Amino acid sequence: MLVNSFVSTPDLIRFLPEIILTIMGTFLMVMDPILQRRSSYAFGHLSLLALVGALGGSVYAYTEGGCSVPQSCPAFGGMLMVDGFATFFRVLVIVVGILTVLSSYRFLQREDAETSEYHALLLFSIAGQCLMAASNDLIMVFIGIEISSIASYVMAGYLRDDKRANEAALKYFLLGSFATAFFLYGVALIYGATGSINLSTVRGILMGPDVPSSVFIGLAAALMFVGLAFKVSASPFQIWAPDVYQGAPTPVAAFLSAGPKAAAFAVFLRIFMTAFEPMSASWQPWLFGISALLSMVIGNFAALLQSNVKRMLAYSSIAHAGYVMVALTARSEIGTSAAMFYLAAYAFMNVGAFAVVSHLSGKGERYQTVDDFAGLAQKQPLTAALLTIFMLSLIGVPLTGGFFGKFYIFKAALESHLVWLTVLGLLTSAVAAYYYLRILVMMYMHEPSKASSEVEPLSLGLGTALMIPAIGTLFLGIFPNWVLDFAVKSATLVK
Amino acid sequence: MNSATSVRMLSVLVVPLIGFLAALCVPRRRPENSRALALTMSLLAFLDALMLVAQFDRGQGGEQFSIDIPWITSPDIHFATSVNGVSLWLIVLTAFLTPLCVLVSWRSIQNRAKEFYAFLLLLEFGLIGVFLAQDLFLFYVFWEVSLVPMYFLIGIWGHDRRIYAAVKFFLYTMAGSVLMLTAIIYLYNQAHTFSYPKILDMLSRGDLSFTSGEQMLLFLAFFVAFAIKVPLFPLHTWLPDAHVEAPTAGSIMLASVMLKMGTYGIYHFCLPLFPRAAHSCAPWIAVLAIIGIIYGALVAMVQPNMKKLVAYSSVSHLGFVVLGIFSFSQMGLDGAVYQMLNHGISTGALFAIVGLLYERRHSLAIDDFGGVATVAPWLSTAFLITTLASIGLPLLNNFVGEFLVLQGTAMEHYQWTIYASIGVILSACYMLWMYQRVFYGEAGHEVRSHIPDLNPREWAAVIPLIAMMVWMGVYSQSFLPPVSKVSALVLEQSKINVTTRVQAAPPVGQEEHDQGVARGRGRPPHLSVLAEAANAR
Amino acid sequence: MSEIPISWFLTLSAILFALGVAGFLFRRNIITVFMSIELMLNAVNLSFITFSYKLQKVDGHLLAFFVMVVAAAEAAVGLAIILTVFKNRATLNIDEIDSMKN
Amino acid sequence: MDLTFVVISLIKILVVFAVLMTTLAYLQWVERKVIAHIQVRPGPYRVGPHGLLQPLADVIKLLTKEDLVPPYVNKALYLAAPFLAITMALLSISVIPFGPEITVFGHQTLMQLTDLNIGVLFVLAVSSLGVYGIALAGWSSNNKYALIGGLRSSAQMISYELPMSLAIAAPLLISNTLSLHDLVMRQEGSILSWNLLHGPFPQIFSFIIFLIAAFAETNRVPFDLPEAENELVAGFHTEYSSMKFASFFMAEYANMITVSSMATLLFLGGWMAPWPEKYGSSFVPAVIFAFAGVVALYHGMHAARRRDKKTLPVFGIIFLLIAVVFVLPITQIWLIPLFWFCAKTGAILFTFMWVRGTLPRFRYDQLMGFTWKFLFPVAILNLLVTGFLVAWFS
Amino acid sequence: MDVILFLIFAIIAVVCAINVVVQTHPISSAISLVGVMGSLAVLYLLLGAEFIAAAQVIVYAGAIMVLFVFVIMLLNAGAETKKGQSTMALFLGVPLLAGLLIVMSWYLQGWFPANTTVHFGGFSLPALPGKVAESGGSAHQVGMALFTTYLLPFEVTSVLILIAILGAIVLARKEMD
Repeated sequence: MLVNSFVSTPDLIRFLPEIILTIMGTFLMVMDPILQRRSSYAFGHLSLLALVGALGGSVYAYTEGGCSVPQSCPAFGGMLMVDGFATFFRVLVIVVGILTVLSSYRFLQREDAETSEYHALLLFSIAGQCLMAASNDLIMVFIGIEISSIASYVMAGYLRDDKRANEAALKYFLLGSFATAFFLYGVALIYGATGSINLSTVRGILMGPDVPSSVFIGLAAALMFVGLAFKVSASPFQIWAPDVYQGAPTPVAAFLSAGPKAAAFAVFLRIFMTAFEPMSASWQPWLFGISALLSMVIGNFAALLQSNVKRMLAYSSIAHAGYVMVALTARSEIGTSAAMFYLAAYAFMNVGAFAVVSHLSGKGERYQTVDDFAGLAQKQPLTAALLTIFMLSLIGVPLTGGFFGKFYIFKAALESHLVWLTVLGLLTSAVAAYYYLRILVMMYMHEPSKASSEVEPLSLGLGTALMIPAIGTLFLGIFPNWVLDFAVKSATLVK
Repeated sequence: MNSATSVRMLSVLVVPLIGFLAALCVPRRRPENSRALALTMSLLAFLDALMLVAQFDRGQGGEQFSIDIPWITSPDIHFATSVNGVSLWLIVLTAFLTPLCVLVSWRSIQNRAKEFYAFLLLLEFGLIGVFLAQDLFLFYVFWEVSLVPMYFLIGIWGHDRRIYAAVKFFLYTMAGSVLMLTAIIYLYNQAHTFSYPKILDMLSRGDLSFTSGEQMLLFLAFFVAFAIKVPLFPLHTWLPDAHVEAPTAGSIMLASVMLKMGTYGIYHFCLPLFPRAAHSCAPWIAVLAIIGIIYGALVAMVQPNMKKLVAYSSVSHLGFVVLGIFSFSQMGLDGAVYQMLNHGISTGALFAIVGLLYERRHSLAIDDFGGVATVAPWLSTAFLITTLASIGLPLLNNFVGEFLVLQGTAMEHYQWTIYASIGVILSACYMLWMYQRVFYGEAGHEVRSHIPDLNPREWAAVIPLIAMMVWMGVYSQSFLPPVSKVSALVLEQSKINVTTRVQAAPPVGQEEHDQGVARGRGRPPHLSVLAEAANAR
Repeated sequence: MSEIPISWFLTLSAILFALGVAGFLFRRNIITVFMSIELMLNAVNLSFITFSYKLQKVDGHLLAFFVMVVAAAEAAVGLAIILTVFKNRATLNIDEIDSMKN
Repeated sequence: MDLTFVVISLIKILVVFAVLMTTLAYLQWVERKVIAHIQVRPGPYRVGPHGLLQPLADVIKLLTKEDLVPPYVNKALYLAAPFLAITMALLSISVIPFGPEITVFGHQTLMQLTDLNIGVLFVLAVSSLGVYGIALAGWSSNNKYALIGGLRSSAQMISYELPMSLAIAAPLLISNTLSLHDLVMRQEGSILSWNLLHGPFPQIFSFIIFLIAAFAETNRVPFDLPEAENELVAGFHTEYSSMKFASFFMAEYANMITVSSMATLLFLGGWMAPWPEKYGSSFVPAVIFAFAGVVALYHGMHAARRRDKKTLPVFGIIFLLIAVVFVLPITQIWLIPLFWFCAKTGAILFTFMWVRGTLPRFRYDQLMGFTWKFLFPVAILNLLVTGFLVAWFS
Repeated sequence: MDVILFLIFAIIAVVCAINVVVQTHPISSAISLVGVMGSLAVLYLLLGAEFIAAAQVIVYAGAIMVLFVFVIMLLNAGAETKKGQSTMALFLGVPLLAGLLIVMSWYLQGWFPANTTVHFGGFSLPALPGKVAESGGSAHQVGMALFTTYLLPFEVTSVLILIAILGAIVLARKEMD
């Protein structure tokens, strides 16, 4: 073998989850003709296996890679930073992936679209997101974003004969690429200003004696902000989200609203809390604060008007991006850990909610309106109860992860004296209660609709895909300690 | 208190929770099992509550049975609970009413009984939690937890406009509580603890202080949340809807206990935490309370719907409570607390009996009744006693509370009392008028054929309530001493700024007022006298 | 006079980027919109190369190289998406692709 | 900037251009002749001796024909397409070295218009731009045959570019340079040091892949689907006539020359002789031309060849004169490398014609399947093995 | 000389870029974009980036844009019919963009004063071991960086391309089985 001083065994260990996912993704592609004949579920089983393996891999990378001590875990010459922060987000996106696979079994069977490519793309996309979580270099960030995005574009349009799916893929693709261009221009300016694209180095330069013009850095940061805000669907760059989430196949929409978003926020935190932190005091609160406010207001108020549940969840997802933005506005380690915690809670509740929509919507995803939920509680009390948990969590009722996350975010915001943002944010979240309640109203207080009468019994996969987030949501709400401690501990980013 | 008793105290909280979880597991096909389970568990909880009373040291008003278990470390959140003289009675009230609610709903709830009783028990859990919590975060958690089952109780088992009412109820409360949450977080960021006793301690030692602007905003944030729940005059619009549309059990719990969460919050949190702001807002709040009293009574008078009438009477009665609290006098505070309990019992009974009527006639419109007394004399009697209690007839419970409130207020602001008294008179008008229209006169065909008298199960539900009305009206001393200890403490805690208020107070009342404060510290000698006087009447 | 200020290159890059943005915003044909994105990426690459010159480091070239590779990958997927859209709707006008507004 | 440099460059450009244009014209003649002889017929024979002036006649014919512009075409692109095609085809010649560095009138200069140190990439870049000419021609004609021809052609060219690039990459790994001049210099020695046979892994497979891909890139039989007359009415240039048609024609031949030269440079040691000079390689051209001259004279004298009585002796004398030039030391230095270069390129060009004369055409799906399912994997495998062995032995 | 070269190709680039935006027919836009790319390649050469210049032509002009042209031909899409229907956007957007551009250029002039200049051949890096000094952007320099410092991105990019291939196949395959 070639011995290269730029790759060492620890490097490879720290890169383990991505390696596992990529290998399995490729394997799935190659095995397509063989497995197709045996069992239609084989792809799903294999990708579950890979995801569980990657989960183990990330934990292993954290514990055995010598990464539990902060600031001692760079890999590939500082390209990656496999610290607790990275591990947190890696685990998060992988769990989202597991849930997506579980909720895809029935969906793919129903739509008669079981192929290895779906799973391969999912695995690749998650690998990209893991990479984003661990990147400490803008080029890796960029490539991670692209891996995740390109796979997601295709997944959004996976049902090729579905008009809405095409449209979703197209819009996602066009606006995603547009955003990437902005991000890249920001990277270029950072490179020009500091001569480096390594976040730690950039930070060092910004703190050092030869500080470049702050307008320049601010401009670069603003451009990167635009790019990333697109990816997390924060206002005013949220326009794509409703169409994409509505049009994409529901399990994919669930995935898109949780995985890439979490990873993009990881990047957000890394860039703005590591690299720009020394210079961001003057502009960051404005940049993020206004975006947070707009996201919360637009997301929540627009969601009020929706009759399509997926579209409503899309707007709500914009609003939730706004809440996380509030945490970012706080510019503190508490804020960072709050954002991390919130994203974990959000991933659970949102994926769970989408999974129920997928369950209800039936072949061809016919039933997607709020009215279709009518009487679900009478036909399937368990499904309804689980959706209730997710909805309550999305509203932010105590004893759910959503509440504690929100609480923690606004606590961080108040600590940074963002009183107006907190008050407005919490008021919009009270507004949000209305549209989430509509679904509960429909489920519990109306007679069964055609959709809920026709709904098939919960399959094992989907049932698991609902139980895990439900338990996770409650767990995060009642015993947030463990996750929170980890988040707080790893929120000390590379400094 | 030793820790064993403290932990046992928790059983009053845990039993309903276990009941809730157990109810979820009962098969849907056998609603009778759910009912039996709910009854058993709620009775168990009531027994626990009684044990609590037995073990409560009444000579000591402060917090007892304290439990403090760390829950979340990083924002320092504890599972901290304890009981004081006021929350004790509110817990007992809750535990007392829940089995009655089960009884009242026995027949009327046939549809999805399993969920109904589960939610009822969850509601009990949340309500008891609210009164137990000593950690602000925990308090908020229970505050919101109690919201959800009530939302479902109204929304699923309510009347025609139930969905509108349920959503309105939820959103109103939610809007208020987010403000409270902001204030709680702000408080934490200043004090670095959620523990209510610790915060009070820091405030008294001066380790923690707020600028007057801060204090005012925080006070308002808390107060608005509580005022919505009470509900105080302009924020009351959700209440008639919710009460009218809720099923009987929901109405009972809502009127009797949930509204008390608001007044309890004001009493227990707003005053001690932000005395200065409370004092400076007091006149405005009193005005709102008085408007509420009179407005509620006037609107009640013209209601064609029994439940709506009772609902508006609640607005009116709760006005007294708020007025009492903001009188800042020992008697006023005592009366307010006592009035909370009274209102819980008597309005609960009103709703229960109205519910029984509805069960029979399937209508709430006063016009659909008439002459009920001839066909159902016992029912009528029970309703009469309740009506009289609600009006504030001496020897029945409301009289004591109203008297104390008016007396306490009069010691501070004579005018307030005058206006408030109008409410008392009006309440007699609308209640008696309603009674007359419903129970007297010619019994129509519908009434004759559809309204039987009380059956044993209903007796079991009504008798305890009436017994309580009489007991509380005749011998308030069994309840008041711990309350007045706590009130004295609250007065003490909100005293710091009394001196500032004194300067603004009219010179005439100053001496009396000072005396009142002085007495408030110890066991007020005049109080038993008053109470006895009340009993004697 | 045989030396060019570095800012000229950067300004050119900014102009091209802005034109790309303008194309993205004002054009209605999906393919043209996509081409505007490519124009933006080209502008970015010019910046990378210029900064590389200014810093006398080769990193910028690498960045530009990766951008190109990514652009190629994006083009493959993007055009495939455009094909599926066209197959289902027979239009390339972005305004006519709005089945989901409600 | 050095004035002499400019002058020399201009001269070189002129020379190369003139020679190239002539070659293009005569390549056509050669092809017709070769095909004809394969098919056992004489080929062009009327215009000039042995039809030698046929290209001239063709040029005159094309120039004087009416230049049709059909009414429905997209005019700008229709006009630009042939121009693009020919430009791109000629552009890549500029970096092809025909020989080593020589000294002319005291000025050192390369036998090459310019030596880029990314010469190989330049050729690839320019040839990849050649697609536009064909694609645009097909599209702008507004004719379904042309469109399909253009589409097929673009698809084919894009597809075959991949195995071609991979096949190019393998010898580059061995030579470790991208400059075409250096590339040849590293193959100095004998036939055994050519990339075809040299190195840890002789590039025979690369060479074959390259040749196959080259056939496709230049749209030659058996890959001439885009202009299949019996299917597509000549494909992308259906609507073109006169000089515009000629431009496409010339572009095709120029591309043939380019790929042949590339094959020579990459695999066959460029202008290097197959064996070292000390074993007399520098006399090979003289011997060949002398032999040819003698044969021509002999036949010219022969009575049976009455028709060639006037031409063959002339050719014999010319050949002999060339043989003399090849032994003159002054000219030998730069003519010998040129000879070897032309000989190798010519051999490959002959292969092109030979194949055209013998092989049938592919079906379109076979053609695409062939590259993606066979050529491309083989090329990758070849590159991997080469890379591995190069790394192993270095 | 350099300045003239720069100006020529910069103007070509800008004119072509404007053409990309204003042409109604996608194929005209595509050809104009090829023009931009070509002139940028020349500018890269001016900046000493030989390898990137070649890659620009091969990858962008030779592969990506051919793909575009190919798709335009395949769909045989006509010119845009409704053009700039949102006049509001035009009236607001164009001045806004122009304004931003002017501000940005003004800042750029400020940040990079006229004494930081470019001249042909001015980009040189220390010679690599065993090599004569060459332009900094030669294939050699880029290659060395690519396989040492940038090894990880390089390898990961291969995954990206794999995804792109897979994605294109998923979307463009004849039928789902």
